[in-house]
Order: sequence, then C-alpha cells, then structure tokens
Amino acid sequence: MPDERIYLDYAATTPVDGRVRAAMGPYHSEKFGNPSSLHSFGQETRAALEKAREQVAALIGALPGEIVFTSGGTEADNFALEGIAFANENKGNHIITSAVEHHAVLHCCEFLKKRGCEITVLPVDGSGLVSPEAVAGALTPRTVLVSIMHANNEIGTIEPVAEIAEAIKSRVAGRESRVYFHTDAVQTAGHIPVNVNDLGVDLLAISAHKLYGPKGVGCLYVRKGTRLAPLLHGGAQENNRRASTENVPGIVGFGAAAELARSEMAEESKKLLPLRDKLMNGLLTRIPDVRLNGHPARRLPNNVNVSVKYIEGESMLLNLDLLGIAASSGSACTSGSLDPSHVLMAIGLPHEIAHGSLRFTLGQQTTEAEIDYVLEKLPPVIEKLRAMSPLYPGGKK
Amino acid sequence: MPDERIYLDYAATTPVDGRVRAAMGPYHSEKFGNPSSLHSFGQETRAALEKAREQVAALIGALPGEIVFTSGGTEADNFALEGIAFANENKGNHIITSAVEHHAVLHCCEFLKKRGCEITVLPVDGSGLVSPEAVAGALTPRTVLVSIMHANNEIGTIEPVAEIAEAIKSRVAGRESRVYFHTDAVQTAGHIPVNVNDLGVDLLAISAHKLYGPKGVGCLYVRKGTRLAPLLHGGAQENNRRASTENVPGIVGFGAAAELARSEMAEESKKLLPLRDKLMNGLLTRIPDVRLNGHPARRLPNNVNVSVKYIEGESMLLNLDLLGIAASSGSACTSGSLDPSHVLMAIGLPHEIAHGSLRFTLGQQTTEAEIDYVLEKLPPVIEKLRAMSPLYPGGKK
Amino acid sequence: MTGPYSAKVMDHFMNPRNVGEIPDADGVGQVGNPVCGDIMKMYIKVKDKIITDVKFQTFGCGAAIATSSMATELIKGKNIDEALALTNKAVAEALDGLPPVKMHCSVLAEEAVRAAINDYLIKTTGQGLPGFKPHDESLHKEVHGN
Amino acid sequence: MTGPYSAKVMDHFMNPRNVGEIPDADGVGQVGNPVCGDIMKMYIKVKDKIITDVKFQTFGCGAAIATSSMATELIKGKNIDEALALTNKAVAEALDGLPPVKMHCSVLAEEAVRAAINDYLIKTTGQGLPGFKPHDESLHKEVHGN
Ligand SMILES: Cc1ncc(COP(=O)(O)O)c(C=O)c1O
Ligand SMILES: Cc1ncc(COP(=O)(O)O)c(C=O)c1O
Repeated sequence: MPDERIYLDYAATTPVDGRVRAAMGPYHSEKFGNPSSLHSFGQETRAALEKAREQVAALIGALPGEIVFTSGGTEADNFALEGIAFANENKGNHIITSAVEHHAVLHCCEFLKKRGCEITVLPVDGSGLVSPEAVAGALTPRTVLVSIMHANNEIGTIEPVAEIAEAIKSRVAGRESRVYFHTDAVQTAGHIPVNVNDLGVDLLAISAHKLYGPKGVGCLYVRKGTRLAPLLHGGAQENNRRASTENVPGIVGFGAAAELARSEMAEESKKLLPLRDKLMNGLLTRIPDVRLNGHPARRLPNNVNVSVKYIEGESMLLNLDLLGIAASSGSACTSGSLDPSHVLMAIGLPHEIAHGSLRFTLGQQTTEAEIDYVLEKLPPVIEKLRAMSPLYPGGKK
Repeated sequence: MPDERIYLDYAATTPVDGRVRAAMGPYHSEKFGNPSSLHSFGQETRAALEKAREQVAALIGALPGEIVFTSGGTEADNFALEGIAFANENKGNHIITSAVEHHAVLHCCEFLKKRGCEITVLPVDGSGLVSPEAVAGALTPRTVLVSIMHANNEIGTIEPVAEIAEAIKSRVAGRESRVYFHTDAVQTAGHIPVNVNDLGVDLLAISAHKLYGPKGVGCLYVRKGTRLAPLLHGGAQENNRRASTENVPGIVGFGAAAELARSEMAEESKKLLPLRDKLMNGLLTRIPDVRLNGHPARRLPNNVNVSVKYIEGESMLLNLDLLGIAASSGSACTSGSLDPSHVLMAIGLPHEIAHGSLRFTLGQQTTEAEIDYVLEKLPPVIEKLRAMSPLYPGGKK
Repeated sequence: MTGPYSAKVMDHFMNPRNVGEIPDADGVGQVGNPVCGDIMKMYIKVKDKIITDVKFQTFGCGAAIATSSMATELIKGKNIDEALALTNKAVAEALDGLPPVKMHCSVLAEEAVRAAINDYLIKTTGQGLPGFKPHDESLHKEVHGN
Repeated sequence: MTGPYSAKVMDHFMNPRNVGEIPDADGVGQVGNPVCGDIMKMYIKVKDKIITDVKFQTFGCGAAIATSSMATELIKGKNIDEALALTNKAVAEALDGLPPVKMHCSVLAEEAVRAAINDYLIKTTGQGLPGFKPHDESLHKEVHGN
C-alpha cells in the first residue's frame, strides 16, 4: 500500500481546500455575529455573506441577488421543485424530469405526486442522455417545471441542458404561463463551465462540498422574476426566501471555493482528463468483460464508471479499501438500499451488471501514480472475486 | 469605549467555543469523507457523526437514535410541523400553537394552513405564559400536534411545557390516535436543564449556534414511534429521515458544544443570574418609564428585555453600537419588517411601547464591568433621544 | 461600523440639526403614527413666504431622525414653494441614500414638511394645500403595503 | 478501517473458507438471484448422513461471501440434522454480528445449506425436505420487503 490512502471518490465529496478553510477561519469565533443583527457584529458578517454571494454568482454568470443560500444540494433541489410547485398551483401541476436524476429530485417528485402533482419521468438512452425532443413532447398546458440535471453523479454523462431549454422555449412560445426549467448542477459547478444564461435555466442547484467547499451549504440560483415559494418558513433571511440564521462560515467558504474554482477549473480539467482516460482505457483493456457506463464523450472530466461482469460492487470496494483505495459503486449492497442504482437500471443494465459497477472520480490530489496503482491492484482483486462467483463462466468446468 | 466591544446579544447567536472549534478542526480537510461511503474515509466520519449524536442525545436525555440532525432550528421546527402534519393526514389536520412562538413555527403554520391544516394560535398572558388549560381546551378530535416553545427568544419567559404535556395527556387519555407535542428548545438547550422525558415532549428543536456551537446545524429530537414524514427528500441519510450529505464538521461541533454545555451549564447560569438581575434592576431603577417585558421569575437566566417609553428601539441600538455595545430590539425598524415584534404585541404592549424595546442577552464572556458600562452609558442615550421625541411629556413645555 | 446606514445618515442621526419645538410656530405638522413606529412633528416660522426657522421632534428609528434633520436643513431659508417641491427622494439623496426598507422615512419627512406648511396656510389664508390629506392610515398602508 | 463489518466478517470475506465447486457433489443448492445482487451456490458431499465436504460459490457483497464461508464451516463434519438446525442468526452470531441491512445475507446462507441438503435428499430418497421451497422471488420479497 502506498504511504497515503488514495481517494478516488471526489463525486461523493471533496476535502475543503486549505485556502477555503483559511477564509472561513475568522467566522466561527471572532466574526460570529448574526447577519440579521443591526450592530457591528452583525454588519460584519452581513458584509461577508454578500461578498460570498457575489463570488458564487460570478461562478455561474448570475446576479448576486439571484443566489439563495441553502444547506446543500438536496435542499436546493427540493426548494426548486416544491417552491415552483406550490407557488404556481394556479397555473398547473405537471412536472417533467428524467429517470437518472439524483434522489433529491426524484424523491421530492414522489412527495409532490402524493400532494397532487403529476410527474413525468422521462427515460434516457443507453449512455444516459435525455432527449430534448422527448422533453418538448412531454410538455402539457399544465406543465410548470422541467428538471433535468446538468451532469449525472454516477455515470458522468453531461445532459444537453441548453438544447432542452431551447426545445422547451420553442414549444411553449406564445404560451401565457411560464414553464420553469431547473437543473441540478451539483456535479458540474466548479468543474466544467456553468453559465445560467448559456444553459437557459431559471433555477440551478449547487452544493459546496462537491467543489472543495464545506459540507452543509449550497445554493439555489433563482432567475429574477421566478415565482418561488420558500421551503423553509420563518425569519426574513435571504430576502425572505430562506429562513434560518445563515451558516456564515459555510457560506464564506462556499464563496471562496467558488472563486477558486472559477480561476482554476480549466487547469484542473486539463490535468484530470488524461488521467481519467488512462484509468478508463486501462480498465477496459486490461480486464476482460468490463463495460464503460455513461457517455464516452459527453462526460465529466473526472468520472470513470465501469461494470465488472460476474461480481458485485461492494466486494470490490472492500478489497480496494483494504488496499488503500477509496472508490464507490452503484450496487445496492453499498448503500443499504436494496435495489442497484436507479441510474444504472435506467441506462438498461441487467441487474447483475448493475450490481457490479465501480465508480472512480478524480480530483485535486489525484496523481498518475495513483492511477497506476489502481490499474495494478484492481485486476487481481477482480480475478479473486470472479473465481468465487457462480456466474463466472471462466470458473465453470 | 472599552477596548473590546461588548456583546450582549447571545440569544441572537453565540461565538463558537474554542474547544468546539478544535473538535471540528480535522473534519474539514483531513477527515472529510462522505459518511455514506463504504470506504475508510466514509467510515471515520460516520463514527464521528454517531459520537456527536450520542453527545447531543445525552444533553436532553434522549436516545441517540432519536436525534435527527438538521441545518438549524428553523429546519427542525419546520420538520416537526410539516413532518407530523403530512404523515398524519389520515388522523387529523389540527395544530395548536401559541402567539409567541418563533416565526419558524408561526410562518410554517401559515404555510400548512394554506395546505389544508387548521391552526389554533393561543394567546398568552401579560408575561408571555401559555395556559396549560387553554391548550387542553383547544384540543379537538382532529388535533395531531401541539407546538409550544420551551422559552421565548425575545422576552425570556419559560413556558410550562411539562404542565402542558400533562394537560394534553389527561385530556386525550383513551383516545386512539396520538396528539404529538413539539417544543422549540432553541433558547433553552444548553442553557437550562432540558430533558425530553421530564418535559413530556415527542419532538424538540435545537440550534447549535445558540449554545456556542456552529451556525447551520441543529437537530430535531423525534421520540421513538413518532410518525414523521421527511422534510428534505433525497438520499437515505439520517436513517431515511433527512436527506443530504451530512454537515460533518458542523455536527461534530454541535456534539462537542452539547457535551460542554451539559457539564458547564449550571455554572454559567450561576454566573449569569446575578449579572442579569443587576442589569435588570439597574435599568428599572435608574431610568424612569421603563418596564420589564416577560415573566419576572419564570425567565431565562441570561435575558433582560425592557421597554423604554417615548423612544424607539433602533435609535437606541445605533447609539449603543457606537458606544461598543451590541444589543437587540423588538422594534420593527431593526428587522426590516414593518410591525413591531409579534411577541411584544402578544403580551399586550401598545405599539409605541413595543417599538421601544431593548433586549440584552448575556453569555460566556459577559462580565460585571460590562454590565456596569451599560448601566452608565444607556441613561444619557435615552435622555438624548427622549429630548427629541414628540411623545415625551418631559420634553413638552 | 455604523449599521446599515451611510455616514451622512449617521451624522444626521447622531447630531441632528434643528431639534426641538418652536412655541410660537406659524405652522405645525405631525405625521406618522405609533403603529409603524415613526412620528414626526415639524414646526415652522414663516416670514414673507420664507421659512425663517424650522424645528422637529421625532419618535422613530435612525432613518426617521436623520431624514427629519435633513428635511429641516433642506427647507430652512427656502420659500414655501421651494419647500413644497421637496421630494422624499431628494431627502434620501442628500443623505447619500437609505436602505430600501427605510425609504418610507423619507416619505414621512416630505409629508411632515407639507403638513407644517398646510397648517401655516390654513392659519394664514384659511385654505390648506389643494388635495392635502393629513397623514393617516392611508399613508401607512401606502408605504407599508398594508 | 474495515467498512461496516466486524473483524470476523472481514476475515471470512478476505479469506473465505471452502470456496469452489465439488464436481461430484451429492447435493447442490443455489439461492438468491441477480435482482437483489446475491447468489449463493453450495455443494455438499455426504457420507453416512455426515457432511464430509462442502464448498460454495457466491456472487454478492462482503456479507454474502462471509456468511457463505461461515455457513460452510459450521456444517462441515456435522450430520444432516445438525446442519438443518443451522439458523441465520447462528451464522450472524458466529461472525460477531452483521449490520441490520445485511441480515438477509445470513438468511440466504441458511437457505443455501437447506437447498443443498434438499437436493441430496431428493437424489438419495426421492423425497425432499418437507415443505421446502426452493429459493425464489418469494424469499426475495420476504427479506427485502418487496
Ligand atoms: C447530482 C447531485 N444532486 C444532489 C446532490 C445532493 O447534494 P447534498 O448531498 O449536498 O445535499 C448530490 C450529491 O450528493 C448530487 O451528486
Ligand atoms: C426560539 C427560536 N426558534 C427558532 C430559531 C431559529 O433557529 P435558526 O436561526 O438556527 O434556524 C431561533 C433563532 O433564530 C429561536 O430563537
């Protein structure tokens, strides 16, 4: 095992960047006032909040006033969906989404369904892509919201969000009431360029801990003029859009992380792409019966997702963990849930193939030596497990 | 002005205790794994989460499994109300609360009212107390939830929560479906003894930043067997009760703060009570036409709330701030809202008296010298402002 | 740190000009009400249509006091028509701006000036400003939305 | 750090006992299915009602492999009645416990043993275990709730 453990699960969460942590430092115990307070303790944290709002807005080409800070990506997604649904009941009750969305979207849709919404869950193709025409075709006069993620967290496929926005726009042209468009950009913001105007979205969710910021903070971008009901009810914070004393250090950290991402994202992509391709091609060529999940080209620069036939994901992960390698799997067995990843099912994988998936997601600290180490250590693990498997034809006499 | 600014707004928020910050330290950049991850990075943060859960549970006499971490007090209150309302629709739709609750409760009740709930808002007496008999009297066969705060954040009045629990219990004895009882303990947890069994509550909200923990984290205590729907929909975190990647450093800090509070709370009360009384009596005796708001005896050990006749709160706060003293007011003018505090109105104050309120809340760093400084500096400020006031009889010729 | 206000607002708040009463005022106007937490009372002395002296008393927040003070400064020595031309925006601008939630204070200051002049006109000519409505709940509703 | 498992589970997972096939097995049982991600196949050799040899093949998670391994250890050398008395709880306990979501793996291991013995009994006596249902969707539903 190398001296250091190898972390290849950046899509699950990232370490807080040292510079981000430094920015947060003073806001725990020294500059600790409640931003709603009139006095100097409150005014200094209010100023810090507003600076962070500008930093986050700048990352996605938004106005600072369009950023509402939340407790993370899940709250941002829930806020977008429930906020639009509850505020626009008089216009309609239909929501369109896709089968590969994060549970923060899909489970919220189930909640809304119980509360009277009609939900259309669009299928995806074998690489995980949503079709813009299918979105347009699903629109009804009662549609109030379309929610399609920017890139998928498991298989890394980047959805044609701008094209979907166009398709919606041309289909509803002339219609009186609006169809809002939300995108979950939790996996893209800070990693690939995200611009709310280029994407043509009205709402967009980000989670700070996916871009070297702190856990427990995120935001929802809300285009000016969007009718959105609050999700958290209480005080007048966030311009009456999100009650609760602001997580000042978290928000300051989010702001700092957004600013760093803006200037360093291109560089990081450039570094990660060849490493990703080395890992991806290495796995596909060195190990028999391995398939790539997700789109080969429209793909996050840090995501490798493969299915290893005849064996199950958790058993690979445990072996890798003992070798000092941290990765992830879409197998039900890792999550405590009992079905394999809905994403892998949605792209048409049979159950046993879905159970055998492995996801490696690369980031700031990833080195070529780490990739080499994985490519060296994984094949024997797979051989060992296959030798145990009743499904493995190589093992049959 | 003294060298250091004087912070007397601990009810708004508290600085993070140095020891809490130290506990959080490693969880930003070193131990940063997602607690849902199977690998060692995830397992080490999962263990930290569970330790914090035990620490928080111990503070309130609960089982660790009864603690659901949230993003703060507001989310905990909203979770309790919406969670009970949505999960128990087949039992009833009636909620009882009081006129002095925090907006996190009252505004959430308004939301639920729009969604078909019936809300009874009970009045309070002149000192802010809710009557247990009134609660019992308001129960109907369709009541599913009673929500009465443990202590009021503005006037410091401690509500008779245990007596209310008793009154509910004896009134609904023999009834088939349950009436759940929620209390907002945001101002009491960590400051006065809070025990969920002594209080007889099923749900209880805490916010870490009110007890020297970090902002952006809190919890809802949920008694075993309580039917509660999730507020945030998504992943399976918090035993399927609250989706979203856990705010690990925040939760670790909350745990550490809870543990410190448990051992130091008695001592802090003992220190603060005489300081509170000195300030309270000093204001009442040194300045004419000042009244105490809230109950004189059933009162938080750190809360002083007075109304200063003939003048308005914000103008006092600004003067105090320039003298280095941070306090708060229930005047509409401080909050950007336009009505004075609903709490001060609920205890029957006329508008102009409500507008003239000042709240000082004491804490860890408060010294007698600070109290003396306030008692020295405030009277001339009041005199100056009264001299400007068209309402001040002393100023009339 | 001075709260949400400009230095000019804070100056006029901490050192308000023209505070007080004019016992033999030629016109007195009071606007606002305790419900919204702002009451302004303005006294003027007028000679040859010129406002020769002006004083105010205000119950209210920092912005209420600062806008009162600034309004008195802006009309002192002006003739009545000039004073009537004073807008709330002009008051706010002279203070280097006000937070949005505090703009209603500048409305009150403008109204206080008009109320004092109206009172003066009634006393001297028997007839007030055409269309002048003394400040009441209707303004309260107008500026506060409800 | 070894994930959510006990040291015993990890030992049986990383160093599973009795892995493989028995080409001339006297009984073979397979339980589980790809939907839930666990398939266990168990082979036994029986002599004079004693299980003289046992081997397994498992597709599944760490707990599935560890419970298979432990089950083989627990029945090896035992007579058939003793092996039939093996409960899933006993397997889990022998492993120093399993996380609650993984208890279904121990159920599968128990079922695999019964399936192999059932197969042996049918082959030798023409009659299987009374009431024995080969593992199918019904067990899947039972252990997974749906
Ligand atoms: C695509 C996507 N959406 C939403 C979320 C939820 O974010 P969070 O866990 O910060 O609430 C995640 C990550 O967990 C994600 O990958
Ligand atoms: C009594 C009470 N309830 C709820 C809250 C809301 O807590 P938070 O701001 O952490 O969401 C507060 C404080 O703001 C409070 O004092």
